Amino acid sequence: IEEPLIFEQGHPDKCGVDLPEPADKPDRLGGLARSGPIGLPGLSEPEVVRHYTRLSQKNYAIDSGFYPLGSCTMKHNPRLNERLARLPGFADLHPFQPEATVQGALAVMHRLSAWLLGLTGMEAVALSPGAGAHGELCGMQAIRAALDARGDDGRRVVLVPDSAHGTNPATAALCGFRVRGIPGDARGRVDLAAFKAALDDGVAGVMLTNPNTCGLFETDILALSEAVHAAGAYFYLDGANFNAIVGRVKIADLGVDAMHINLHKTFSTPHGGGGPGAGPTVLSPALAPFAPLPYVVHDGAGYRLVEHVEGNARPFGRMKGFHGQFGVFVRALAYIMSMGRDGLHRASGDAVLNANYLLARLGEALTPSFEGPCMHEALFDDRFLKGTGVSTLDFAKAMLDEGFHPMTMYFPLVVHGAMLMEPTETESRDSLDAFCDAVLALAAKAKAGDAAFFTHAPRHTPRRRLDETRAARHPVLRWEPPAPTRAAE
Amino acid sequence: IEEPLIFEQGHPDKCGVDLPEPADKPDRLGGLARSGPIGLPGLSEPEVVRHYTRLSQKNYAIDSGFYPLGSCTMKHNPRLNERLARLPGFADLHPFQPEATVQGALAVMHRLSAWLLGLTGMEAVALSPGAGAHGELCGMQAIRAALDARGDDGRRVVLVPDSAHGTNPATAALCGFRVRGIPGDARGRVDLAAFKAALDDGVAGVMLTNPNTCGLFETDILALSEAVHAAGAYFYLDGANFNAIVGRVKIADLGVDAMHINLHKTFSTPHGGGGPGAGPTVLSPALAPFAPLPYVVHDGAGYRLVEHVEGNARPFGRMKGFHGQFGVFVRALAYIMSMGRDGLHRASGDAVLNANYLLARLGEALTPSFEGPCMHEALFDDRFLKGTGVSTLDFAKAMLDEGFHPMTMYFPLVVHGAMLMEPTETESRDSLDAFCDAVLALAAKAKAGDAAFFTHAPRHTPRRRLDETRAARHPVLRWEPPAPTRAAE
Amino acid sequence: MRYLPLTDDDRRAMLARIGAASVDDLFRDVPPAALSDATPGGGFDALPDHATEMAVERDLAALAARNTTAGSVPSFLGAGAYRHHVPAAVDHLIQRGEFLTAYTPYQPEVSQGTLQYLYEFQTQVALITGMEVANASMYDAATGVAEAAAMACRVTRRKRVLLSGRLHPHYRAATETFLRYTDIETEALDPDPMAVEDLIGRVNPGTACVVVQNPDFFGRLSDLAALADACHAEGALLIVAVAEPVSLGLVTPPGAMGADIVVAEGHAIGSPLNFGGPGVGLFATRKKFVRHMPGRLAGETVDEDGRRGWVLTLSTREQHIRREKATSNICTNSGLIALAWTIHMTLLGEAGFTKLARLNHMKAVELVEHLETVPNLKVVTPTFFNEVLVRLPGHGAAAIVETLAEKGLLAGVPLSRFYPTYPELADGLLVCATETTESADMAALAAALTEALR
Amino acid sequence: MRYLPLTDDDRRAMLARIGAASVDDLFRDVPPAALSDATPGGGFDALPDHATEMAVERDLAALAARNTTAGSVPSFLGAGAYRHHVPAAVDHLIQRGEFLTAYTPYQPEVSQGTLQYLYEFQTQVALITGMEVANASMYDAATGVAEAAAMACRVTRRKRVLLSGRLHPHYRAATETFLRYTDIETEALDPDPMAVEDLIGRVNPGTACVVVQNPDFFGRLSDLAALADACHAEGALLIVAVAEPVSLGLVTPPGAMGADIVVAEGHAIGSPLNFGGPGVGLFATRKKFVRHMPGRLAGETVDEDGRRGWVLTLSTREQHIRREKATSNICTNSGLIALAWTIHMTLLGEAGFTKLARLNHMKAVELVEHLETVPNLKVVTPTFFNEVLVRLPGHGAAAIVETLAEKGLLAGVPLSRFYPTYPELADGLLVCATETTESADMAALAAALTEALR
Repeated sequence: IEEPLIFEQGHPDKCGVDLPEPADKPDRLGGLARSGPIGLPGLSEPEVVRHYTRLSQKNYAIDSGFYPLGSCTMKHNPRLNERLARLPGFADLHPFQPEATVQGALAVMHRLSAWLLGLTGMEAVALSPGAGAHGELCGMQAIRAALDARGDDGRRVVLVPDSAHGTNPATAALCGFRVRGIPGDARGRVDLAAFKAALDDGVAGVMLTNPNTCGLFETDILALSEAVHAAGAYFYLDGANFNAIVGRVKIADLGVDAMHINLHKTFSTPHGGGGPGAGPTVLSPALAPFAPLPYVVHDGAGYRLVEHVEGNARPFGRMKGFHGQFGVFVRALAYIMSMGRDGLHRASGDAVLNANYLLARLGEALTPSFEGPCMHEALFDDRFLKGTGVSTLDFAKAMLDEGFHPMTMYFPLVVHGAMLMEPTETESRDSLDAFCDAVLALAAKAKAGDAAFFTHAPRHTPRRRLDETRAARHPVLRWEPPAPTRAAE
Repeated sequence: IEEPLIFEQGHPDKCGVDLPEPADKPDRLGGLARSGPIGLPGLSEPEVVRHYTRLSQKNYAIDSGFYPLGSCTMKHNPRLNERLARLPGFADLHPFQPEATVQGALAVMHRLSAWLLGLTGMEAVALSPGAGAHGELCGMQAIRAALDARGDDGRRVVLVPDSAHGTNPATAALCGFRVRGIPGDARGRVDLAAFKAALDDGVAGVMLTNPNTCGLFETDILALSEAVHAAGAYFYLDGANFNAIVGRVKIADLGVDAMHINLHKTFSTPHGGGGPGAGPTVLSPALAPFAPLPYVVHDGAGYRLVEHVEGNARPFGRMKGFHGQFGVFVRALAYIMSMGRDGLHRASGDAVLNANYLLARLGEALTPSFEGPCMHEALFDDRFLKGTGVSTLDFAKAMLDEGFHPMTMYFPLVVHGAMLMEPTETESRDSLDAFCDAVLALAAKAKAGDAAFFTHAPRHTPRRRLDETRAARHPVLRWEPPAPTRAAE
Repeated sequence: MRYLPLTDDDRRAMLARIGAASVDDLFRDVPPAALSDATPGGGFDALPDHATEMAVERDLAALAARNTTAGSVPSFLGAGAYRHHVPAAVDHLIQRGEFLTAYTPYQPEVSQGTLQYLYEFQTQVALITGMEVANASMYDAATGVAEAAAMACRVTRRKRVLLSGRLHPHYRAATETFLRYTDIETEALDPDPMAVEDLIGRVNPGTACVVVQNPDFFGRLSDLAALADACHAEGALLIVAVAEPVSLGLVTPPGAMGADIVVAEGHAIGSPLNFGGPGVGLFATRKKFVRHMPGRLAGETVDEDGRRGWVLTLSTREQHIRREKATSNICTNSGLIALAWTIHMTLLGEAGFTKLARLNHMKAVELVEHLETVPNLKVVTPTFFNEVLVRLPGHGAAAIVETLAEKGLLAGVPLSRFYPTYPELADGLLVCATETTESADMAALAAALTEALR
Repeated sequence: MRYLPLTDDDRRAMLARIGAASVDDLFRDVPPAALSDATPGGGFDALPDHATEMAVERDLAALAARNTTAGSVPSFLGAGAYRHHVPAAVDHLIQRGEFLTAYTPYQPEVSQGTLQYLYEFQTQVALITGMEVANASMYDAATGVAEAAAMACRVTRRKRVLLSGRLHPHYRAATETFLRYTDIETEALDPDPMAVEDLIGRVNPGTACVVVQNPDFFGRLSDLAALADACHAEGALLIVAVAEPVSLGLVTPPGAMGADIVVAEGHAIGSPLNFGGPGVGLFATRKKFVRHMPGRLAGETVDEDGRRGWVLTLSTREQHIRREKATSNICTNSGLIALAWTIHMTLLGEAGFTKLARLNHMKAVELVEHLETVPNLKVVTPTFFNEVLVRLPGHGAAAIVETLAEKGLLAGVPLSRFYPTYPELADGLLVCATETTESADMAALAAALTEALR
C-alpha cells in the first residue's frame, strides 16, 4: 500500500484543529504581516491519524522485533517511563518558573545526577548535553578549559584509535584539536606500545571507547590511563558502550576524566527514530570545576538551579537552551530506579551473556574477528563470505526478509566487511535462537552459491533497495508542487 | 512472521511485573488455598510488549484504512476522547465512593443524558445498557413492564421486519415475546398494508430499524407508528443507524417509544475489536416511568445517583453491575461536545453524501438493490456477479488484497448476496475514490472471467482463507500443553 | 470541523456526480414533518454548537477535578470493584489503533491479532477458574451471572434458579431483571452475613441451578464441594461467581470444587476502576456445555496454506444466525477490556499472579489486625481473601463513611447502600485491602474509626 | 526483574554453550582492580536495589506533585518557551512503538515511515521559514544557532560572527560556548531593550554572519530586509533565529526578508513545555549552501522496482563518513520531537496555522490593553507577536514575580534571570499570551500587578 505525502492529499480548506475566532482588533505587527499563502496542506484529524499510522507501519522497531544494531544498544523501552514523563507535574512546567514552583523537577535532576555519579564514581556531572556527540563535546571542552586554566596552550593533539566512532574525531576538531590516529593490535585492542609512543607533550588528551567498538574490553586500560596522566594529558572515555559494564565497573577506577552517558542507550529512553537522546557527561575532580551551566544544587532551603557563575566554579559556558533534555531525565531516572543496583548489574551481565551466546552460535559459520569472550557486542567480518559473491551489505539486506533488523555494518573500520551485533539484555533466549537459526541458514545459503538471492534482497519489505547514489547526486530534499499543466493553452 | 502463543513462549520463572514480598503471616483462607500450579505462562515485559505489538500488526482497523462495514458505523475515533477518559479524576473513581466525592462523574452522566434527550426529543434515558443488544433488551423490557403495569397480558407478539438485525428477534424472545415477521416491499421498505394487517390485539410492539438495514428511510414511518399506537402497541426503534439522521430527525417526532443508541457507533467511541460499547436507551413518556436503575438526578444539593426505587418511578429492575459503561460515557460526551448541534448535523449529511457517492460511482458496475437516494449505507446485491463464478464472499476477500476492509456481506437477508457499504462521514473523497477505483477494477476482472483470482483470494493478508467448518466441527477453544513426548522410554 | 474531511468543493463535486441538488435533497425520503432541523425555530436550538478541543478538554478536566480520586487518599473500597496497580504497558498496548479501532473480527484474514488474543484470553480464563473452556467475554459479571442462569436452564431444561443471599446484590438484581419476563422462576435468599446458608436443603429436582459467590459478598471464603455434590445429585448445575479475580491466584478455584459454570468480574485486572465500568465478564464452563454457552468464541483452525490461525466459531449459537432461538442476544462484548486483562495476566504469569494474590491476602490479614484494635468494631468475616465485613454496633456505617470521607479517607462500602430495607444491616461496612494499600493507610483508618466510634 | 527475559535455566544453558563457567567469567578481560562489584564491601553499596513499578510510580508522582503546573494557574511565561494546546492525536501517534522505539533510519527499506515524515518535516520547515531547504532537525534552537554560525564561517570562509544583543541569551551563550575553542571570533552586543541596534554599521568584509532574532528576545518585530542587504553587500550571511515558531503563521518569514539561514525552536508546536526540553531545532537555508549544512537530511529516490522512496542522503557531510572534517558532530538529533511537530503542523494546515498565529497575536494585543491599565507599568515593546517587555520602574521584577507566584499566578519572566549583571534591566519583565490565555487570566494579572506595584 502506497501512502502519499501530506502535500499530495491535503487541501488548504481542510483543518484538523478547531480554534476559537481571534478578536478583530488592530494588529501591532508594524506592517510585518505575512502576505500570500504559505503553501501548507490541510488535513482533517481522521486523515492525519491514518496517514501517520500507516507511515509507522512501514518502520521496524524494537517493539516489533530483534534489533541487534551494534553500538546502538537497542533495548526495551519501558512504558512506565513514558507514563511518568507525561505526568502534568513534569510535562507542563515552564523552564523559567520560579524555583519554588519546580522543586520536584529540580529534585529529579538532582537525583539522576546522584545516580550517575554513584554508578561511575565520578566527581561531577553535566546533565545538559543533548545527545552522545554533544556529551563528547562537553567532555572535550572541559579538557580544553582545564588546559587553558593551567595556561597550557601547547597541547592541541588528541589521540583517537582507528576503531573509534566518527563522532570522536569530529568532536575533537570542534574543540580546536588535531586528531592523531592510533592503531589497534591483533587482539582488537589499542596497541599499548604505539599508544605510548604517540603520547608526547603536544597531546591534550585521548578519546577511547571502552568496551571498544570491536566489542572487547581494553585489557590495558589501567596502563593506558596511567600513561595519559603521566604525559599530562586527559582521558576521555566514549560511553557509548557503558551498557556492558554498568553496575560492575566504576569509570573513575579506570582513570577516566570525562565520559558521556547516552541515556537513550544504557538507560533505555527510546531512540525515537533519531532522538531526542541525552548525553550527560561525568567529570573527574580535575575537570569538575569546568562543568557547563546550568546545574542543580541542594542546600537547606531546597533545590536551586545554578544558571550563572557562582562560587569557585569556572564553567566553560552553556551548551544548550534551557536546562537540558528534562523529559529524557525523567525516563532515565524511572528506568534506573526500576532496575536499581542489583538490576543494572544483572543487566550488564545478561547483555554480555547474550552477546557471547551469539558469538558462540554464529561463530560456527561466520568468522569472528577476534577471540572471545566479547563484551556486549559480537564482531564478525566477511571472511566467511569470501568467494560467494555476497557482500556484508547483501547479507544484511537478506536478514530484513527474515524479519530481523540487521547488525551494524562496515563498522568498526578496522575489520573488513564488519558485522557488529549487539543483542542487549532484553532479548530472550528464544529470540536469540530464532535469529541465529535464520543467520546460519543464510550463511549456508550464501556458501551454497545462491548469490542472486542476496544481491536482490530484500524482497518483502515496504521498499526494496533504494538508490542512494541518485539521492546524493540529485538531491530532492523537499516536496515541490508539480509544475502546472498547460491545459489552458 | 509467525507469532507463537504466549503459552508457547512463556516460562513459569519469568515475570513481567515486580511486586513487593508479601508478609509472612498465618493465612485466613480456612484451608482453601489453591494446590498445585495453575499453568500460566510467564513472560518478561519486553516479550509481552513485542508479542502484543506483533499481534496488533495482524489487524486491520479504521486507523489503518477504510472500513466500510455496513451497519457498524466505523468512523474515526478521536484521541481526545481517549485522553479525557484516562484523566485520573474519571479513571480512578470507585463506583461506591460517597456521592459527595464523585459530583464531577455524576455530572458527566447527567450531561450525556441531557444531550441524548435533546437529540432525540425523548422523555428519559437509561444509560446502563452495556451495548446495542443490551439496549434493545432495555427497551423491550420497558415495553413489557408498561404492558404489565396496565394489566395487559394478552400481548405477546412482536413484529419484526425480515430485514432486521438478528439481535431484534433474539431480544424479543428474551422478553417472552413471540416474533412475527413482516415482509418488505419492492422499494426495500416495510410493506405498510402487510404491516397493518399483522397488527392485532396480540401485538405488544414492533421492532423497526430506521433508516432500515437496506440503507433506506422508511417513508411510511409516521403512518406505521400511528398504526402501532392505534393498535395499543409500542414502537421500538433499533438505533443502529442513528448516524444517518442525528441532528436532523428527532426520534420522538417519529412516534417512537424506545430506541437504543450505540455510543460506539454514532458517538464514535472505539469498537475495540468487539467492545466495550454502550447502549443507552431513550424512552417516551409512556415508558419513562419503567426505566431501569440506576440513574442520575440533579437537585439543589447537587447530583444524586438513584440506586433504589424512589418517588413515582417504577423501574423494571437493574440491567448491569455498577452504573453502566462510565468510561464510554466520557468518550461519547467528549465527542458530542466536540461536534455540537451543527457538527452532528453536518456529520449525518456527510455520511449520507458519502454513501450516495458510493452508490453513484459503484452503481456503474455493481447492482444496487434499490433505487436511491440511500441514507448512510449503500446496498448492492450479487446480480452483477451472475455467471462469473465469483460469489459475494469471494469478491469481499479480493478486496482485502487491495488494502480495504470489505463491506458487510449477506446482510440484510432480503437481497441475494448482499453487499452493504457504510462509509461514514469521516472518509475523505480521496479515500472513497480509491475504494471505488479498486472495486470497479475488481468488478471488471470478475466479469472478464478470472474467477480463480477471486476464489483463492486473499493472498497478501496475514492469513489466507481459514477453514471455518473445521473450527466448528472440531472446536479447539483453548491451548492445551502438548502431550509429553515419550523420549524417556 | 476537525473530524470531517470533506470540503465544500468536495461536497459540490460529489453532489454533481450523484445528481442531487444539495445534501438536504438526499434526505427527501424523510417526511418533512420529521425533519426537525428544517423546522423554523429549529428542533435542536437548545443544543450548543461544536467546541474546540481546547474547550472540551478544559470543560471535562474541570469536571474530573471535582471528583476525589481513589488513589489520592487512603481507600478501602471493594464490594465488587477492586483497585489494583496496572502496569503502564497494558494501557499503552490497548491504545494501539490496530486493537482500539478494529471491529469484531468478522474477517479473520485481517483480524488474527484480535482472534489470537481472544484465544489466549479464553485459555487463561479456563486455567484460573479451573474450567475446561471459556468464552471471549461478557459485558460484566452481573450480566454474566444472568446469562449463566439462563444457560443452566437450557442445559437442564428446568426453570428454577436459586440465588444465594450472599451473592453481590448487583449480580442478583441483574439476574432477576434478565429473567423477569422469561418463564424462569428465580428464588433469592435474604442477605444474612451472620448465618450459614442452607442452600443444599433447597436444591430439588426442579432446580436448574444454584448461584453462589466465592469469596461471597461479605468477604467469606467457603468450600463449595458439598454444595456441588448436592446440585449434581439432583441434576442441577452449580454456578459460582467471583467478584475479585485476583483471589483465584491463591484460593482453590471453583472448577476444583465442582462448579459447572464460573462467572467472574475481570475488571480488577488490567483496567482502572473507571467508576465501575466498562468491566469484562469472564465466563467459563465444562466442554460438554459449550454449545449452550452465550457469547463469542475464538477457535483454532488452519488456512488455505495449512497455517494455524483463528476464527470466531460456533456462531450457530448466536443471534445473527439463529435469531430468536439464539443462546443470547449478546453481540458487542468487552473485547478491549479482555485484551487489557490478558496483557496484565501475561505480564503477571504464574509467578506474578500467585504472588499478587498472596500479597493481597497478607495485606487484608494486616488490615484485620489493625481493625481489631478498634474498640466497638467487630470483624465478622471468619475466612477471607482481601475483604471483610465489619460491624459498628450502634452506628450507621453510611454516616461514618461520610464523616471519614470529609476527612480524606475512603473507609469502605456501607451495606446500607445495597440493602436500604434491611435496618439490621445498617451497621455493616465492607473494607478491603489490595497491594496498593499501605500500612500507614491502615493505621490511619483504625485511628479514624476509633475516633468516630467513640 | 520485569525487563529481563533470561531465566536462570537460560543462563546456565547459554553459559554451557559458550563454554564459560559463569557470567562473571565473561568479564575476565576486565582488570580485577576495576571490578567494583567484586570488591568486598562493594563499590555500589550505597545505591538502592530495584524497585517495583508501583513504587517508582508513587515516588516520582510525588515529585511531580511538588511542582506547580503552568496549566493550573494563569501563566504568562515565554522567553523562548511557549505554552500551546497540543491536540491529543499528536501524543497518541508519536507513542506508536514503530516510531518511538526505532533507531535512526539507517536501513531505509524498513524505515520508510521515519524517512517520509522527515521529508514532510523538511518541507514544512522550508515553507514556513520561506527558505529553500531544511534539515531533519537539531537538538534545539540554541545549538542550531551555534551550528548556523559555524556553517556561515564555512560558507564564507570568514571567521567573525556578530551576535545581536537582542538574541535569546541562551542562544548567545550556546553559540559563544560552541565557538569558544575554534578559530572563530564572536562579538555580541549588549542587551538594550530601549535602543535600536546598529548592526548594519558593524558589518564589514571580515564578517561571516550576523545573527538576529525576530521577534527578538524583548518581543519586538523588526523588518530585516535592510540588514540582509547590508550583509549581502559585504559578503556576509544573515542568520535569523525564531523562538516562537507560531509567529511564522502571521509574520513575514525570514526568508522573505533575505535571511540566509533560519533557525527556529520547534518545541512550541507539538510538544508540552517539559521544563524546557527536549526541544527541536528547525534549520533551514538556501539550496546552494546545503552541502555546508549540519545534521541529517532525508531525500527522495527510487527503489530497485522503481518505486518512490526516501533515504538519508548527503551523509558525506557527516561525522560517520567524514570524521574530523565533518560539518558537525551531530548524530542523534530530535526525530521524535520533529515528528510531533510535523503531526501538529499537519493537523493545523494552512488554515489552522495562520489562524492560530492570528489568535496568539490578538491575545497579546488584548493582554497589552490590560497591562496598560496598570499604573506604574510601561509596555516598552512597540511591535510584537505574542510577547512584550514591560518595565516596572522602581521594582525588581524578580521579586514581583515571586510575590505573585505565591498568590498562584505565574506573571512572566524577569530579565534579571538572564542578565544578573545588568542592574538597569532589573525592572524588566517579559509577559506573553497564547491561545491558552483567557481574558479572565489577563484581568487577574493586571489586578495583581496593580496591587503589587502600589
